[in-house]
Amino acid sequence: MSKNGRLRILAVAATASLTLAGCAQGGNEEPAEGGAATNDSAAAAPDAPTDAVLPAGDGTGECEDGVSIAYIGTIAGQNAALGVAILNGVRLAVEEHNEANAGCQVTLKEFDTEGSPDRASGVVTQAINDDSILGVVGLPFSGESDAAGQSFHEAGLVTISPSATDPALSQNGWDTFFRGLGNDAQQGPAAATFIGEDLGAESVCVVNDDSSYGIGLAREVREALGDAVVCTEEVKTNQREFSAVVGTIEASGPDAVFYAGYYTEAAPFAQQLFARGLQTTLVAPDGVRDDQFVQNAVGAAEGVYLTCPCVPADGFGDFFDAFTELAGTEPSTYSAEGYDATTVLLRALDEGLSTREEVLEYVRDYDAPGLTKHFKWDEDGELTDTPVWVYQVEDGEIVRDREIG
Amino acid sequence: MTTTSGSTPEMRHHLDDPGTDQPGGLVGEVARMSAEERAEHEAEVADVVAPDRDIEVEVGETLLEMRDVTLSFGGLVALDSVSFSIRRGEILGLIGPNGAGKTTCFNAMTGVYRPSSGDVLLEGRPLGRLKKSQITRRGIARTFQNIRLFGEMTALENVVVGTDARHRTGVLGALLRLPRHHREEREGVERAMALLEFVGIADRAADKAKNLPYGYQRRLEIARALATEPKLLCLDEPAAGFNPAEKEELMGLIREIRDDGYTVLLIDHDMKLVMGVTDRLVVLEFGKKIADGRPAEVREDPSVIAAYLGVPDDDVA
Amino acid sequence: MIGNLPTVLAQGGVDWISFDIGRLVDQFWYNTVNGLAYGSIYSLVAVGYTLVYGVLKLINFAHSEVFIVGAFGAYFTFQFLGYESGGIAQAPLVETIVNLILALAVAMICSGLVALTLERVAYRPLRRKKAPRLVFLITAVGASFAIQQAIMLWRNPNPELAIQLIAPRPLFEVFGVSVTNIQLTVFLAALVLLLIADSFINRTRLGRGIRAVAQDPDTATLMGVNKERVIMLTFIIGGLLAGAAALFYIMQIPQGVVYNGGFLLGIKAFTAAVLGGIGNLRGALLGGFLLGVFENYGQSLLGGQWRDVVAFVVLIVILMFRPTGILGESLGKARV
Amino acid sequence: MSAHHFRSGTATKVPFGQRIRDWWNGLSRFHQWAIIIPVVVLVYLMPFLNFFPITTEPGTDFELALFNTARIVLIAIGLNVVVGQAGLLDLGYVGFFAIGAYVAALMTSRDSALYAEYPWLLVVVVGIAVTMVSGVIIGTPTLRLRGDYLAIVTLGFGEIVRLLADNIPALRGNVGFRNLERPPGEWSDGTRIFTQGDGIPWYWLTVTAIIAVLILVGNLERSRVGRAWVAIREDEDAAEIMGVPTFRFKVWAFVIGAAIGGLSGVLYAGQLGFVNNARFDVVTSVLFLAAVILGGSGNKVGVILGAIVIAYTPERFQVVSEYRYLIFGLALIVLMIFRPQGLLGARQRLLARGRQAYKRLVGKPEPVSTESPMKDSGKGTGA
Repeated sequence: MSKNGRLRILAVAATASLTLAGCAQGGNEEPAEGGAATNDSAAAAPDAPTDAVLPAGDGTGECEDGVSIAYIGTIAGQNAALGVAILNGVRLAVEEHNEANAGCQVTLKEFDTEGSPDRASGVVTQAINDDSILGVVGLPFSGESDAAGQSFHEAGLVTISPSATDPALSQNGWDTFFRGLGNDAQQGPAAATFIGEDLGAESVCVVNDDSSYGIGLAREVREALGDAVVCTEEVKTNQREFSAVVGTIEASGPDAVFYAGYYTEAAPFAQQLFARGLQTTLVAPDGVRDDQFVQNAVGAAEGVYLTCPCVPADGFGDFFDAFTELAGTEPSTYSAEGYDATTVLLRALDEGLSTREEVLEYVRDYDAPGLTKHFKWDEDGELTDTPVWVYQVEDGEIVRDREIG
Repeated sequence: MTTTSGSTPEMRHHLDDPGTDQPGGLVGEVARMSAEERAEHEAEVADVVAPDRDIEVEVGETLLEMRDVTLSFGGLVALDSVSFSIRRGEILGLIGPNGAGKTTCFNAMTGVYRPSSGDVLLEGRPLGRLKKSQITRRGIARTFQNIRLFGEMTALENVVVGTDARHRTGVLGALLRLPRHHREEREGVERAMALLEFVGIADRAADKAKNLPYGYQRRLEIARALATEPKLLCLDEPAAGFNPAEKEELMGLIREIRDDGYTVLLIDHDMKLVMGVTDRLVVLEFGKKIADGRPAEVREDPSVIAAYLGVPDDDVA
Repeated sequence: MIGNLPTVLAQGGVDWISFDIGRLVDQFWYNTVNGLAYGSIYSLVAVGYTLVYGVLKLINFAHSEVFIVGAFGAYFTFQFLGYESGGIAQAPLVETIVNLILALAVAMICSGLVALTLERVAYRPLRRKKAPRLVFLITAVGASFAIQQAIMLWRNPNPELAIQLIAPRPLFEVFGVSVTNIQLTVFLAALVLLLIADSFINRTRLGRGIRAVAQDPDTATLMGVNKERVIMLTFIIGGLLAGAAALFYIMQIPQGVVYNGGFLLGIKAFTAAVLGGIGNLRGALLGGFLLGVFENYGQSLLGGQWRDVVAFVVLIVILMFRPTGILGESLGKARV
Repeated sequence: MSAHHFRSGTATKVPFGQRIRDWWNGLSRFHQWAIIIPVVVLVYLMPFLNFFPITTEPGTDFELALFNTARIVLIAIGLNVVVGQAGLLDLGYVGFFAIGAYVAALMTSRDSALYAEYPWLLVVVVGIAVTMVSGVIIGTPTLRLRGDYLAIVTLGFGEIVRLLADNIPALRGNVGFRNLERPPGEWSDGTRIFTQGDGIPWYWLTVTAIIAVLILVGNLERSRVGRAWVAIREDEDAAEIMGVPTFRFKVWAFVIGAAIGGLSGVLYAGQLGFVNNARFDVVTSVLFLAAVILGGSGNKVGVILGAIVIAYTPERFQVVSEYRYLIFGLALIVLMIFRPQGLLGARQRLLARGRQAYKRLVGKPEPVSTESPMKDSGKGTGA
């Protein structure tokens, strides 16, 4: 293996510490002893709240014909795996809803932004010009959300993002923006605390890509880490050769590296980082938390920690099974968040609401638990209940480690 | 008095027929004119072609001077301290065996090559480091050994490009169609049309240059060069590929050009043509000048005979 | 208002570009080692540009796609041999080497075939028609585009999942910089291939034909050199080397198997060819290594984000001030 | 005007395009206007012809599709000056488009440090001016090169423009500028005329810009400037020797092309309301080039048609949209092999005064020469 001593110890310890059943059901394992670097234990996955509002509702939804909601986000473009994981959650929600509510058949319209901000503007215009769309799940990435937010605001079309984490998004005065998860002002400091306290790292290199998301998250992490930051580097979207960045990191010899970006670049970065035998621990955020990262980093992903304001879905029995059946894969990053966000919009339609204004109003006053957390937004569109988890790659699987914020 | 006057009056159509290289062909209305009208028309044409023709030209005053011009490429000396001068109003022939440096000499005059040492002076002023286009505007125009027309442009436009060398409309003037643009366009087109008629190819003015027969293309090059209103017209083997009859006509044309007040420098392999039309000859061999004088004198010069020994008069295909 | 402009520029001046000479010095050997390993790929690809340019005076813009098809060829060979993405294969050394050679052969054949097809389909008809050179370039751009898009539609816009046969491992240190097994393999293999190509061109009859056509096509034809065959040969040699480069590339960067993965690399290889003197095989070799190294020095000096800018600036500066490159143009004069 | 005017006595078949042209040339000025004006009116009314065979809905919003098509047409006209007229193969044209877009972003987005409430027209003027200056900056060093080398160097410059946008923090890289200001004006009910969602005003604005540009570029083409460009395209050395200051006119071609690209960039940025570094890559440059080559480099009508094919087809036929780059790539190859002059070849007519002079002398109207294959402007290699 290409791993250095320290990582291997981490990995071995963590492997030993967890009873690994590929897709642990029920999720009430015994908290086991942690490894060399930390003494924490892998936390149990939460169960679905018993009072969680589900897409099916009570089956009495009534609405006009032809109403629709939209998923707008990457489907086939950059970092498509992240988008598809969400989209499948959305599809599942709409399917379950339409099955249960004969009186309200909602159409799901899917728009591909290819994950790029410049593409998003045009696509969003298309969606806005489609009058049948009363609510939007999306956009998944911070950059595209940033680019398109004003248009939604002007059109009065409500959006619930299942994954965009840039804190600045809610500070633009867009009254149509709602975030279905914690932002990087929570993830960043949580990750920093994890790196500093749980991993005990005293020196950290922070690397970010050139997206809004990467830049914003790296800033949060750097601020929270303070003096522990020994080097900062920037990489580019689609970059594949990282020898200079790796050289700088090697020269600084940090205990840990935090990579703020998406998995497309993170995979070759991780591979090249460890290729020369560098001894450090890599921590990456939600944008990297995908099986594609693990596969593409060819072995270098092993032992990498992944922070994410997403809740492990393995405890949500029914959802887990239904999703696996529909998508052919297990729920991944933000699948459950996408499902929850869709639920909120479907509830609004079930009420018979038929204008964008009414749906917007409904979402603003929404106050009910979902699978992942309780959904009630403040005036900025931020949730109050925002869990952050850390996961780790073990034996090629992304496994929940503990809740960190 | 255009060369067209002698040719058949039949209508020429726009059939590409490279076989008929016969120059001339008076067309349309001109053909139907009475003798009087025709003379008047031709006088008009001549006026436009050579506006200065009535000015008394002092033949003998030096127009262009090559002063110790040396040109070498790497180690190869193409011109070795060549000096001669061209006098206003004459037809000077530049001859020499293949590789003697005739075209190089041309290129040195027109700024294609810069002399390694020595000067080229036009009206007493050295050309120095002027750009090719600036030299043209100072008054030297040329044709090319291997015809280089703007193939996709019509014959007329080719000539108008030449007249543009004297125009001063800038991009802004053209963009906004300022009065100068209109005036220059009108003058340019009229002059170009007159020049085409002068060289005898006006009937093909609207054809693309590349579609013209070979003989027409040669004439078009001359018209284009004349359009720049040169003081000195340099013709680089203008008769290459011509049959004797065509050469005869060309000689007539060259004389006419001279009579209209232009000074002509002529390169050709064809001794008969050169001897027949030039007032004076300069002979080059291996980059050196070996003779300079009237054709009759040069013909007798032993070094010239030696240089040309075994070289037939018309060795050019 | 515009009043902000000076502030913005001044702030920008401090901010967006800075020269970190300390880092350049610190990482000098690190960059040299990495630059040589990566530059050997540039060298191999550059040969294709150089040979075709030497013989046809044509920039084969689609050569980058010749390269990327080779990468896909190697990748699917890995798959065919039963390697899976994600992990690092644990096959015995001998088996791994045999498989790598197999992949090398497939990659070279794939690239060679694409290069040959390109010549036949896109360039030969134009040559027959004696088309102007600009037309060749537009065709080349079109071909490059079409191949890229065909691959994208066939696969998808995202990179193939990485497969790695050999795990990178530091072998030894030079000047305090560790050299990995992959870097050493790639560097040596590329060097060997380039030497073979060089001696082929200089020593064999066919190679002399290439040189003769490059120097003076008309005379060469008169002397009995079959020009069409020489042209075919140059495309094949260029293609084969690009295929080899493709395998070496995905050994270093397994995530690089993606439809547009050749574009930037192709431009850089072309820059390398121009840098060394286009039309000159040894120039391509030298240019590739130099560009690989310069690029790394540049990014150490200015920061990682300037890497590609460095390459483009090198290209422009060379074309403008010394268009014949370091070793001068012309394949014919390449014999030293 | 009957057939005997152009091919006397021969039975050669007259191509359809040729017949159209001859018919057109035979019309009087008055009749030509009588046709042009209704066509222009029809073009302006396009947004209301939103029905079956023409419409792009439900796939794409029809008005926006029209705007995008018009935008590409404008770009193609600009690039045609450089490639078609002057014969300079520019693979970095997207750089000028990008500069125009960035000027608009820097001046009208609140994300920019230079933001202020500029009149929108000023943004257009500044955008054009800045791209023209950058045209000079990029053109002066590069235009000494010819042919292939010029193409590669312009490609390099185009990429550098994009990478600078990436690397200079003030240009915000991938993050980009949001909420660009739009042209002023309100409908009678108080809503803004120019919004992101409504393509009609944008389309009208662009069509107006196209007409203005066509007139101005046409003026240039029918002047000594246009002649100089064609002469340079045909034989640069001969042009120089005939007294054409070739370098100056090449830079001018570059600058005028740049100005039009910049104008298009400003319009694009305004409609989209967002600018980042993503859409300014070589792929886009090649797409623009495809528009010019496809229609017929050097022929304005052809270039407009080419741009419409490039921009409208993928919006109209969603099936095509996925395959468009592939199709255009293949089309470039096939076209160069079988019809290097493009769908419509460049046509060459005598100048207006030349026609009169010719008619006076020869006694019949001029025949029109057609079919211009791309000419080689790359005989020499280096500088």
